[in-house]
Amino acid sequence: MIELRHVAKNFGEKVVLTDVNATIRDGEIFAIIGPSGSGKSTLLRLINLLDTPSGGEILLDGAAIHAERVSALAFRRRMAMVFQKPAAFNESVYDNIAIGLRMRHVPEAEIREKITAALEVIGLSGYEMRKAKTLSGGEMQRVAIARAVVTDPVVLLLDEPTANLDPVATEAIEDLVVRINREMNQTVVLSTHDMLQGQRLAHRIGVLMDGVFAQIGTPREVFAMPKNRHVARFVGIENIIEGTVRENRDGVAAIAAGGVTIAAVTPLAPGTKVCACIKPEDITIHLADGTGISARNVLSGRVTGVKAYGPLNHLTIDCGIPFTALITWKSAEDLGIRVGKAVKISFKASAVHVVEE
Amino acid sequence: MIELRHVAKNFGEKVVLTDVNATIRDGEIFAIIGPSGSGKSTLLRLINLLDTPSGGEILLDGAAIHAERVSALAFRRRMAMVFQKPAAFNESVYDNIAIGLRMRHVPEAEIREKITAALEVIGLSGYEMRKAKTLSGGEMQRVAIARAVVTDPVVLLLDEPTANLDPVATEAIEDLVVRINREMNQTVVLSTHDMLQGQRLAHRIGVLMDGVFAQIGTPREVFAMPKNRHVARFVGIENIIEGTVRENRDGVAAIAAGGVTIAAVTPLAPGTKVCACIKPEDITIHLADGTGISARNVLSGRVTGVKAYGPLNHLTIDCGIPFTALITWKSAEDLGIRVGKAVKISFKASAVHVVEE
Amino acid sequence: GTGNVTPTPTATPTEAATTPLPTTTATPAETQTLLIATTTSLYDTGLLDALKADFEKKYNAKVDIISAGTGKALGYGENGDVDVMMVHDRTREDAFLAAGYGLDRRVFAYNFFIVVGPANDPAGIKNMTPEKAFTTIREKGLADPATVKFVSRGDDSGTHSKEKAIWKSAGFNYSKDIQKSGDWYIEAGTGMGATLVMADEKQAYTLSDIGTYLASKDKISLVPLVEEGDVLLNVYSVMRINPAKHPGVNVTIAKEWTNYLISPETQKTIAEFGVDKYGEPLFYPAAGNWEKIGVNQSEVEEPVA
Amino acid sequence: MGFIIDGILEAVHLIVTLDPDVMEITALSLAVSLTATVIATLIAVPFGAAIQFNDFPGKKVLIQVIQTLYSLPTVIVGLLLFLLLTRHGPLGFLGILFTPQAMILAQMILILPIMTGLTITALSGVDATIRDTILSLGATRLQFLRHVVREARFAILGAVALGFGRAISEVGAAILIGGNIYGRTRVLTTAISLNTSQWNIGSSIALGIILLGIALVVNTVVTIYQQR
Amino acid sequence: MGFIIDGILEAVHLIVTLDPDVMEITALSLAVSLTATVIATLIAVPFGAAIQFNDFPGKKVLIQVIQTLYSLPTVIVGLLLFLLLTRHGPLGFLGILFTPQAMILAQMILILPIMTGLTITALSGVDATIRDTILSLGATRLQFLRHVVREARFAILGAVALGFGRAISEVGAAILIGGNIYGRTRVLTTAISLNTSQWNIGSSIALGIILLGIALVVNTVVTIYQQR
Ligand SMILES: Nc1ncnc2c1ncn2[C@@H]1O[C@H](COP(=O)(O)OP(=O)(O)OP(=O)(O)O)[C@@H](O)[C@H]1O
Ligand SMILES: Nc1ncnc2c1ncn2[C@@H]1O[C@H](COP(=O)(O)OP(=O)(O)OP(=O)(O)O)[C@@H](O)[C@H]1O
Ligand SMILES: [Mg+2]
Ligand SMILES: [Mg+2]
Repeated sequence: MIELRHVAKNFGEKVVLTDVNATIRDGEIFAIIGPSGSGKSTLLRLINLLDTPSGGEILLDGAAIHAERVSALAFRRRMAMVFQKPAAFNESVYDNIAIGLRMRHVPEAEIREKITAALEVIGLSGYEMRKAKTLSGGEMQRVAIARAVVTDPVVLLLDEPTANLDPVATEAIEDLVVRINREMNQTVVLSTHDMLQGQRLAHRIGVLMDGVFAQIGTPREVFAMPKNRHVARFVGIENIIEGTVRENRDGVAAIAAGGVTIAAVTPLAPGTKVCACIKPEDITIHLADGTGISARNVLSGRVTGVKAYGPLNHLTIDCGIPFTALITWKSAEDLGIRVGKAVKISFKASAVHVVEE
Repeated sequence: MIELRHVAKNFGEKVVLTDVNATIRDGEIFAIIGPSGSGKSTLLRLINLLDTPSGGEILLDGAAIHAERVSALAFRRRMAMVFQKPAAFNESVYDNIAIGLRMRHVPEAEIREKITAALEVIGLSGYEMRKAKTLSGGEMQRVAIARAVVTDPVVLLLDEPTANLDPVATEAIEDLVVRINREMNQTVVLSTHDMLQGQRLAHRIGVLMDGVFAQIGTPREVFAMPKNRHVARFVGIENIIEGTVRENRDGVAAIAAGGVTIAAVTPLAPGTKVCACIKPEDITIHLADGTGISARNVLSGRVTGVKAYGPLNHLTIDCGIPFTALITWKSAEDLGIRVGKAVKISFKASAVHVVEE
Repeated sequence: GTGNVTPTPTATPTEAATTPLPTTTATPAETQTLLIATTTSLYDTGLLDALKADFEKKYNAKVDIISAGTGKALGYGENGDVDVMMVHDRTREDAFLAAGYGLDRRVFAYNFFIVVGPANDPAGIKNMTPEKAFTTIREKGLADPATVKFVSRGDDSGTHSKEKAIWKSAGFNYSKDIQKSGDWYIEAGTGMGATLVMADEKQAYTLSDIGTYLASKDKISLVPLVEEGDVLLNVYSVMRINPAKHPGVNVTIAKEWTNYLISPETQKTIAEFGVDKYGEPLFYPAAGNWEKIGVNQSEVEEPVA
Repeated sequence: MGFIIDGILEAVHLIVTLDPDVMEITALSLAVSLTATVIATLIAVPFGAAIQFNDFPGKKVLIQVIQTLYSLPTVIVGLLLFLLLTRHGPLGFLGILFTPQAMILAQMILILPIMTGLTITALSGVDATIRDTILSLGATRLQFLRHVVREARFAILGAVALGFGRAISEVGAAILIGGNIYGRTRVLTTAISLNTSQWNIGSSIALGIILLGIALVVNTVVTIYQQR
Repeated sequence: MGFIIDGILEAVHLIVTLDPDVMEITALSLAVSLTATVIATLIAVPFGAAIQFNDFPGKKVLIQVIQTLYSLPTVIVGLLLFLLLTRHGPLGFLGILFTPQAMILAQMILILPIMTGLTITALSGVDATIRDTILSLGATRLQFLRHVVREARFAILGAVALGFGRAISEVGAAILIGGNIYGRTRVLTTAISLNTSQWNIGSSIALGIILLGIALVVNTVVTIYQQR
């Protein structure tokens, strides 16, 4: 168990972390997400004892790892870290992966076995004798992961482990992480800027912003129920509408926002200034003459933009206030969506996540 | 215009590029995608004259840049490159961005102006005096982009420019790339492993595989009509079904594949061995008792897996052969999808993209 | 070479560390080592190497020779780091003895310094007395420093002491009239060989001991111009280090070396040394010449007890 | 140990009284060795860069030879140069034997291999991606050199410090080529050597302290410059 | 120039005839300087690493002082060590004056600052991420040192080559501390110095060539070892 207690860190004038608190449970995959420069790498480095907090403490199984007169080595040997910019030793791939094991005096036969297996998993079998310095970005990232994983750490720290990988290689690494987490019960702390990766892998996600965890929760909680508009914005909720609760009947509130009124499930009392967050994929598009829509909220608007978004189409619709919606290409085709088209949008009151401003 | 003619590159024994051919048009955004280690960085480095091809030639506006007795400098000064692992000079951020301009003897006042503007765009205003070596991964990547962009190159080469960036920062960089491409008519060649980025940004995409461009085309072409099963697999088409054309009536073929028969639009004659590619988002899910489905292909099956996939749900369905489908969370909820549920899947004959084996 | 005892650091580290400077307490059967500090000009003639082999055989000893400038050699002696000193600077030897560092000085050989210069002898000093020659060089040098120059050892060596003595004897105040008196007087501050080379390069005059001059004669174009004169006498003596000041110095063998040098056979060897190579002897034996040298007979002929 | 204290006292005395002889030889030492170091730097850095950044047959052998020349004894440098500069030598017409100019030449030759070798080492420590970045930004040859040297500045300045140290502390060539002529080519090391041969240990140590003092000043100036 | 040809011919002759005197002083040179270099390396590398990888007040000053000691004249080293080792000096009881052991000590002291300083420079060239990676992989102090030195091996071996070069080519300390005693403490440089003072230029150059020859051999062996 890793406990972060009021962890603070500044580099001279530059304050990076102010008050980071979290408990990362044994066997958990914990993802840290947050904007570039928010301190994800810094936090991982602090856990790995590569830097010292300016304040607070970090406990590994109850022991404060940065306490004086404590050997960093014993703690470090229980962890392994993959750096955001993995460094290659000026040696062969084999020797690069072997380093941690050799430090632990693992017999060479066992090392060979482990490395062969690891190279297999990361898809680089046959690369043993290549000079690591000449590897491609993605290849080196995978070697770094292998280098960390072969030491069988209790805690695995991964700093943007798949930043340089294509989807196929990413999947292989994610499978590896999930497998070692399941089979060996390793705790994994990873930072990522890939929201989908956080969603796919993590048991819990911490959103690092402005020096603190703005929110910690399951992927579902973080992505569907962000704690504030910053988190909402960051996790990709594009419809964030400022307004005021006008009335509230049995937990269903009417929120007035820039000319439109939105029905939402929330206990907040009338008069409260709020933000209504609606995920684009929760918005249904109907042709303007469509009838019999069951959703509480139905607004009329006009399509102002259509963009490809992987398997989906990303629409912007002006309904007095702008909305964005995601629909499948097929639906878009069926509905004959194009810029200028008049449409109705609908979403359920329960799809509106309301946060106090 | 950049012409790649039979470009080959090997490092000693290791053959990376064998026969790369492409014409990148002026003012085009050309994305190179391909598996890790396929040679994307190598190709960009060749264009930037940082390495010499083992064979073939590269022409910039008709002139062979690697020809002997040709000054690399003149060509290089018309390009700028952002490296996959951006290197920071041991200087301030300001000086890092200024280097290319100073090499061109741009007056210091103009440099200051440009840098201020560039820092604004990449969201790092006020970072001028920071030591570049202490920047976070994403910050450095943005500084590297600024460093390249301020020199107003005719050709901008970007090697995985947003690999270390969160979605918000990525959007800012993408906007920047699109803008300079539109406004200054800069040619942009970028490598990316982010399929969505390729789709969002590129006018055309080249899929680099096994030393050649396996396919070059618009995003639509590449993602909807991959040239072969490898490309199909790489661009994320998960349903790739091997089979044989049984009959073909007016361009609609019946393909026999592992017990099921799939109707597909293709001119291929009976007896041809083919792969049928169906994008997961083109598959519609119906409850087993649904009726009146208009699609040509309707198969019965059972849900074997449900995974979160950003705004969508990713289903695996066993219909004798396995299929994967993407549906919105809402639909999944509406349909009460869960593992074990019996469903029908349907897809149009036109949604099946058939490639010869 | 001797070649019989050649300790290398790897071969005999312990021996060297434990018995670095064999002492008088050593058993007679054991090979003793005598450490001599000598002035460079004496060493460079090769005389000592010639004597050493014979002595080593006769006395079952090993002789180690350190050659250094007179000042440095005396320094080693003062510190008691050697057993025997062999120098040629009577004034400083006297001071050394007076201070109690040395004992039993014996003169074993002598020869003469010479004034050498360019063959065309621009100052015209050939066959003058040393004092006259020096005075002339100074005069002409002051008048025309481009053609007449004098290179001085300038290093407080025995030779330099002798040069100063000649200036003094010619009536000059060395530090006032000579040093820094003009471009004609060049204070080299180096060894004899280098000084001769410099004088040759600059076509200048200089004072040299005969041995070094003969050794470098074929490499330079300078010729001897003044060879006669009492003041040019160059007396080589040997003394041992006072064990009272420095307990531990090798007394027995130091005495044996001294006595060996003044023994008639060795004196004969000295008289003949260099004849085969240079056609003339490099040294005159001190034996029988004590009057000429101007010392007591005992200092030349009486063996050390 | 008395000598050391004597030496320190004498050094202090020589310095505070601005002893003219000592001032003169100190100034000459500084002038000769600084000049030699500057010239050697101007040659060694481009030369080292040319070796490091070009591939040519015999490159490894050349580096090997340069490293071997680290062992070049100063006396040998002095001798060879003497043979060139002597009246009858090929460069005798220059007439610079026993002048400070010749000493500069000697020290420069002496430290060239070291400075070239250390430049190669320094530049080889610059990351390949930094080199590529400089090229990619459109550097001319000279700009490339400037920026790559700038990145390796700590190590290059180390090389310069070492070259200077070797130049100002060497004595073999200085004495052979300069002649240790009082008032003309006597520098600190030759004076130390002379004093030592005269067994003026105190003076030797005093001059040694002064030598280290000016080395400290030079190093400090260089370091301050480097950190600007 | 005749001297140079003479020197080369004499060197060849001395080598092919295996002249016992020359063999002996060559062997001693090699033994003394190699030993001094090995000991200095064993001290300088950990010491340099300790300075480079620890932050403490006065660190910059210490590095400055080490760089200043690059200028330490060999004669001064010789003198100071003489004062220690002379019969009545603090270490006189060791009785190692005028022995190869003392020469080893002198050369080691002489090259320690250079090797420490260059080690610091070499290690400062190792990327911070490599250092972090080594630590992160669970290195003990010693393992950290080993790996970081391994990464900087090119520069560290350059430092060793330089230390060896300085040791084997120095003469001031060797002559003061060793005494240039024939058959006992005569090494190549003191022999060269003696020959030069006797103006046996051919022999000096011959010995210089032999010295460079063994330096080449040593460097080649080290390089081959490095590339394994
Ligand atoms: N100097 C070199 N020597 C040997 N092999 C090399 C060298 N440089 C690159 N390679 C190999 O060439 C292949 C292509 O490398 P490149 O960096 O171009 O790949 P990439 O497509 O950019 O991959 P990634 O997506 O992982 O960055 C890789 O397998 C790499 O290991
Ligand atoms: N040594 C340092 N000195 C000064 N500032 C630093 C230092 N190290 C990091 N920073 C700053 O601290 C902040 C956090 O850096 P960190 O690398 O932890 O960010 P991150 O969340 O990992 O960002 P990214 O997603 O871009 O990798 C950044 O603004 C960075 O510039
Ligand atoms: Mg980071
Ligand atoms: Mg790449």
